[in-house]
Amino acid sequence: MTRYLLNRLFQAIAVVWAIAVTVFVLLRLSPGDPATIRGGLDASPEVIESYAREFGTDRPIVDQFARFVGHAFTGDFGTSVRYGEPVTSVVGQALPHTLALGATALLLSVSIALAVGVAAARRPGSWIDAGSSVLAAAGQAMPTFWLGLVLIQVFSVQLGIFPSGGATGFSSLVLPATAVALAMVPTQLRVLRSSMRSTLGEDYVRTARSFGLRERRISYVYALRNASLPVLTVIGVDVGYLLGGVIVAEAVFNYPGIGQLAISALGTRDYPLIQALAIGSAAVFVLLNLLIDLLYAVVDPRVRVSG
Amino acid sequence: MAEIASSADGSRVVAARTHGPALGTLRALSWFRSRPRTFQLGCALLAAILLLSFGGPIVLGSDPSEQNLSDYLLAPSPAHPFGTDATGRDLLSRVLHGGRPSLVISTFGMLGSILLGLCVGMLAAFGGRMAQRVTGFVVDVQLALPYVLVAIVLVSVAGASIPLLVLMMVLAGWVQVGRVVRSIALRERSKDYVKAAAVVGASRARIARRYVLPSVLPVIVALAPLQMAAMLVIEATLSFLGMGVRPPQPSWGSIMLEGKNYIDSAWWLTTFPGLAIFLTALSLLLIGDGFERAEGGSLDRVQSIAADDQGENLAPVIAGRVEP
Amino acid sequence: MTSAPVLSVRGLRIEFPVGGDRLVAARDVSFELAGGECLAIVGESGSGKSVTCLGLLGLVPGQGRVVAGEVIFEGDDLLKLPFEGLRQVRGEKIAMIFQDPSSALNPLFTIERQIRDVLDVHKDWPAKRKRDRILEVLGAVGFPDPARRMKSYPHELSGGLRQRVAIALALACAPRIVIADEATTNLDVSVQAQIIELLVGLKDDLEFSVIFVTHDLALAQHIADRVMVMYAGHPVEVGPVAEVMANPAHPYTVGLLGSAPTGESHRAHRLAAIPGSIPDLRTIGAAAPFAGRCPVRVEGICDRVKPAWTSCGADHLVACHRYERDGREGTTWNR
Amino acid sequence: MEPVIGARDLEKQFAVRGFSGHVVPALRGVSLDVAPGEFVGLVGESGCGKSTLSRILIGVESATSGEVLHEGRPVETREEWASLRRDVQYVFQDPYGSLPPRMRIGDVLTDPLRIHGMRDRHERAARAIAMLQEVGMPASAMQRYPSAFSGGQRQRISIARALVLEPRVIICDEIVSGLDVSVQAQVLNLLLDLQASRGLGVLFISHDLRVIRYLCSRVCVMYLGEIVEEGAADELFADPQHPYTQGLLASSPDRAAPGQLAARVAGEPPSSSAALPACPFEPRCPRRGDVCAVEVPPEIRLGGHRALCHFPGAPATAQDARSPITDRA
Repeated sequence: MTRYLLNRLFQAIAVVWAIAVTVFVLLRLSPGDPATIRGGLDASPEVIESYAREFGTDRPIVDQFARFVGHAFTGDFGTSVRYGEPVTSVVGQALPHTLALGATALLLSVSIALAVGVAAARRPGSWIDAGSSVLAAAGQAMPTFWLGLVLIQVFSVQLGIFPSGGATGFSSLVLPATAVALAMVPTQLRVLRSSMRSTLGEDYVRTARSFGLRERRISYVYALRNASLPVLTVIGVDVGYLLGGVIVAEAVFNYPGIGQLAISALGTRDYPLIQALAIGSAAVFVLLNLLIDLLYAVVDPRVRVSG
Repeated sequence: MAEIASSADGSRVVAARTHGPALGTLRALSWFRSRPRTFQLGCALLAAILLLSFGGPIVLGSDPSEQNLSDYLLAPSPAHPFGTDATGRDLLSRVLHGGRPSLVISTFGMLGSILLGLCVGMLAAFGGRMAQRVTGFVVDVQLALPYVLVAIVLVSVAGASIPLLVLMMVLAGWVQVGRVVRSIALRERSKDYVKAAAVVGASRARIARRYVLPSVLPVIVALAPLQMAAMLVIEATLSFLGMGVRPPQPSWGSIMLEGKNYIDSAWWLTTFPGLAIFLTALSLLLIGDGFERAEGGSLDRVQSIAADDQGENLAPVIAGRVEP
Repeated sequence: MTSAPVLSVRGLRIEFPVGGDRLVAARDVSFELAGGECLAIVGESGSGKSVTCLGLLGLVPGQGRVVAGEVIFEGDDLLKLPFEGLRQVRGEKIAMIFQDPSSALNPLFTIERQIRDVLDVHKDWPAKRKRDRILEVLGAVGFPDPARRMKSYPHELSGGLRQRVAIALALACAPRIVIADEATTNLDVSVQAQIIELLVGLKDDLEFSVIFVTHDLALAQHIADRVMVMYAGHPVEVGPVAEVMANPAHPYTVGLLGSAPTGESHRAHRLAAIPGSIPDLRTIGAAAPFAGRCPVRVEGICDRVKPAWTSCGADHLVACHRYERDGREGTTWNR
Repeated sequence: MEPVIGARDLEKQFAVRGFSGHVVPALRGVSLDVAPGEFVGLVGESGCGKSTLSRILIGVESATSGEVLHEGRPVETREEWASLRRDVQYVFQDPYGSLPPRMRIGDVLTDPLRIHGMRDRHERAARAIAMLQEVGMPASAMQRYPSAFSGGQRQRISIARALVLEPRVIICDEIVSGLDVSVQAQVLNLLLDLQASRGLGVLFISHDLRVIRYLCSRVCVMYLGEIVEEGAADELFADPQHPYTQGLLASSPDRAAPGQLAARVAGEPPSSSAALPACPFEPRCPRRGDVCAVEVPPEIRLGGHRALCHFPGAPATAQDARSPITDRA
């Protein structure tokens, strides 16, 4: 297990590294550079050159990358072109909002998937089973942003219960988190329902039943623990979709998080900011997946044994 | 195969494929009628949407970009069944036109992602150790990047265009296909029939193509509509974020982007294109589910296949298991 | 072995819906089980032997249902008991041991916890007493060093030890009947011999009755007092095991004995295989179940009429038209 | 007759994952020959290495050391393996996993011929159909998929696939253990018929002594990667020398008198990573002496029959053979 985790850690670092290189190179290949944009249309060559010197874009690309990596290790991702502040502090201001949104959405989606998925798997063919299929299909067919717009229309414009945007405490979190969560529910729900169904057909469930254990206990203790393993995998894989969903929701609800930053950074060729965001999201993915590996070991004793 | 066997001395072999094309159509028809009601509904819905998107504008004859400022933000009425937008354009005709880029991009995106995913998945399952490592790594890298962020980077590099959007669809979708394919192929590979083929002298490529691929294809068939539904949603999302097809060409997502500004006064601007996306994606999901049910599974199964993959990663450390 | 029956099953019928059809997995199964007795149910795959056992406790999987019959245990018909009542019988009065010890135990829980869960359901004992009971049953089945190793997980044990744990689980509440469903099939012969020895010993010490399901007639004679042979969902012959082995009356039993290798070379004795394979259970209908493969079937009768039980010796019954007509001579087709 | 396939001192070690660098021996110096027309039985319990051995013989796995012989010559190059596989084929245990689920039987049977260069497709089909009929299947099976057949029928088809290249020896790995007794007898008799009609040799791997006894003229008994006893079937079954063979025979339901199945072999094979004593059977042996743990047992010969044991010969009385062991468990 230790060896496995070390292996995974190496892999994780390699993934983040590869993403850093890719994004860095891609950005340098793109037309238009930050110095020109910062300088504006009628800036003199000298001004642009001085900006270029300031941003470091006048150096050879390998050199730029080396400097970037060197600084990144000390936690310095450069200065945002647009905001003129260190990227870390720009991101630092937006990050808590995004984390709150992402975590709430994840929690919400897992709760819904668990509640509905287990109930559906226990009673195949029942109304709750049919209802869970409708929920899954609707969640997959409905784009997050439209769901967000509908939520705004109903709960904000018509009913006025929740604010339509901004970050003003918990009430402003409800609608965007719901939109993101409902987009993630279908996969989790389907995977849980399917693994729960096959687990309920396992021999040891039959054994438990033959010894008179209560159905509720069999479902929620014996089977659910086994059935939750594939769902963990799905959550790990879907981190990217979660982040994607968060970015979209932020745009719909004018929520001041990472997503808003990313979209505005696009317009201004804010290299340092885009780089930091790409690397940051990769790091989140990698960390969450390591965490899930550890969770696996907690849930399944067969994984726990050291190799 | 039929004619080979019957022309050899096996006179008792039934020639199974002697029917003509007419009989084939009849068979397809009876197959269709034996599908679940939901599948038939999905097909009908999709056919209607395709017809309206590609044929509707011709019949209607109206120009989606024709502005008429006096018709500013009209609510749905017999003259404008879907209402009008802020520049007085007829929303119905815009929604009908807006289907084209969405459908084209998601179709090609689906095809591309399936093709790429199929290749990578088979390579991951049947390639050498190196190929497996590399593909695993590439998959991880792709998964670590949210597709929206990838789109942001790519649009900033190359500017939005239909080929680029298709490329982004492929990037957003191939991993899912690849993981499913790899998962099935690995499971099949561990079965004895693969060893049996090796024992009669079949090469690894031959085993992958002739023996294992037929087991992968049915799942691909069920996955394709699912994949296309996802593409449709992603395309709309990107358009909505302003990274989609350029105006004046409308697309469902970009119509909704404009509509967002009038959300508290003109509900129809976001509702109708939203419904269009929803119904199209839904029809695709119903079709995928119908295919999968023909194989005795369900969409649950298709989506769960790759989730068992974690078992592959952890297999070597599971207690007492010995690596040959 | 002469006491009143602890269990008496009459006319059990179990059906599974398949498409629009109904597949009859067990038809008209009747038997009695005396106290301390071991009854073997022998048959090949699809004979309905396992599903019959599951049916006794209302455990028929999936869409399957017990549609007729009664299962009398301690004065109650288990099939008519409310679910809670049936649940109380499961594990406490009638316990099961399943075929595959590696999948029959929950992989995520320790041995101790799995036995404790069974005790928790049925016994209102203090924790100390439960712990003692766990150690006691593990000791009884020859589980080494139970105090320490009861904390292990199933995957840490060998196949034989897992099956010992499964037996300990069955014994936890001191049941009156233990149903062993192919309990030794997946074990190596040397371990199988150990488990059989263990079961026989425990049965005699603790005085429970056993229903031993197997496909191996030769194995059945080592543990059982009586045997019921099943084919395609139907019981076809029932009697004392030695008597059935020595004087099989049903052509299927004859064929089963004839096709099992007996420890002789083919040069000395060629096996008489039964032609064909098990029929589709949906197609049997009113016919004698073995008619399709039977070398001595009575044309015109076997494929139309279900045979009734005929006595063919002391406590020995057979359901066969040929036997009814020609006696034992008529059914010994390959000797 | 000269053996078609043989093994000389095959060793196979599996590396255990982890820091320890443990290796676990699966085969420890196994030698074996199979001649055309000869039925050799390889019997042993799960984990004894019999399947590993068979897979090495056909080249699906490779040995750590030792050689596989084809007509007396070591097999090394790709071409030599290919030529071995024309002479030796393999039938797998699981009748459900060993046929490709989405290929017609006709394709399954003709594909090997195509791989081995038979160009004419009519010829291929004719050969496949002839093979099907030889194993007792109708030619109409060519058009159908494996799911249309029962376990016994699939095993016949697997045998037909193995025979379609006209090998002289086939290796049968537990091919009847998943089948019902009545069907098992059909398959066993089919093998005997093929021996008679084509002079086919078979290496028959099984855990069931009764089946081995029925089918084979020569028997190898395997325990933890070693052949501990080998000899002509009649001799070996009449007068087993190794206590493991004796234990297996006593545990086999038919041999003992009814009601007295003797669990003569205690415990179970050790888990793979444990260090083994000089004689690997020592911990479970009812006759073990002090020497067994420290000294590798000698090979004793009795006519055409050999065994690896310090204390060969007839078992001690049933009493002292049984009592100490059953309690150990």
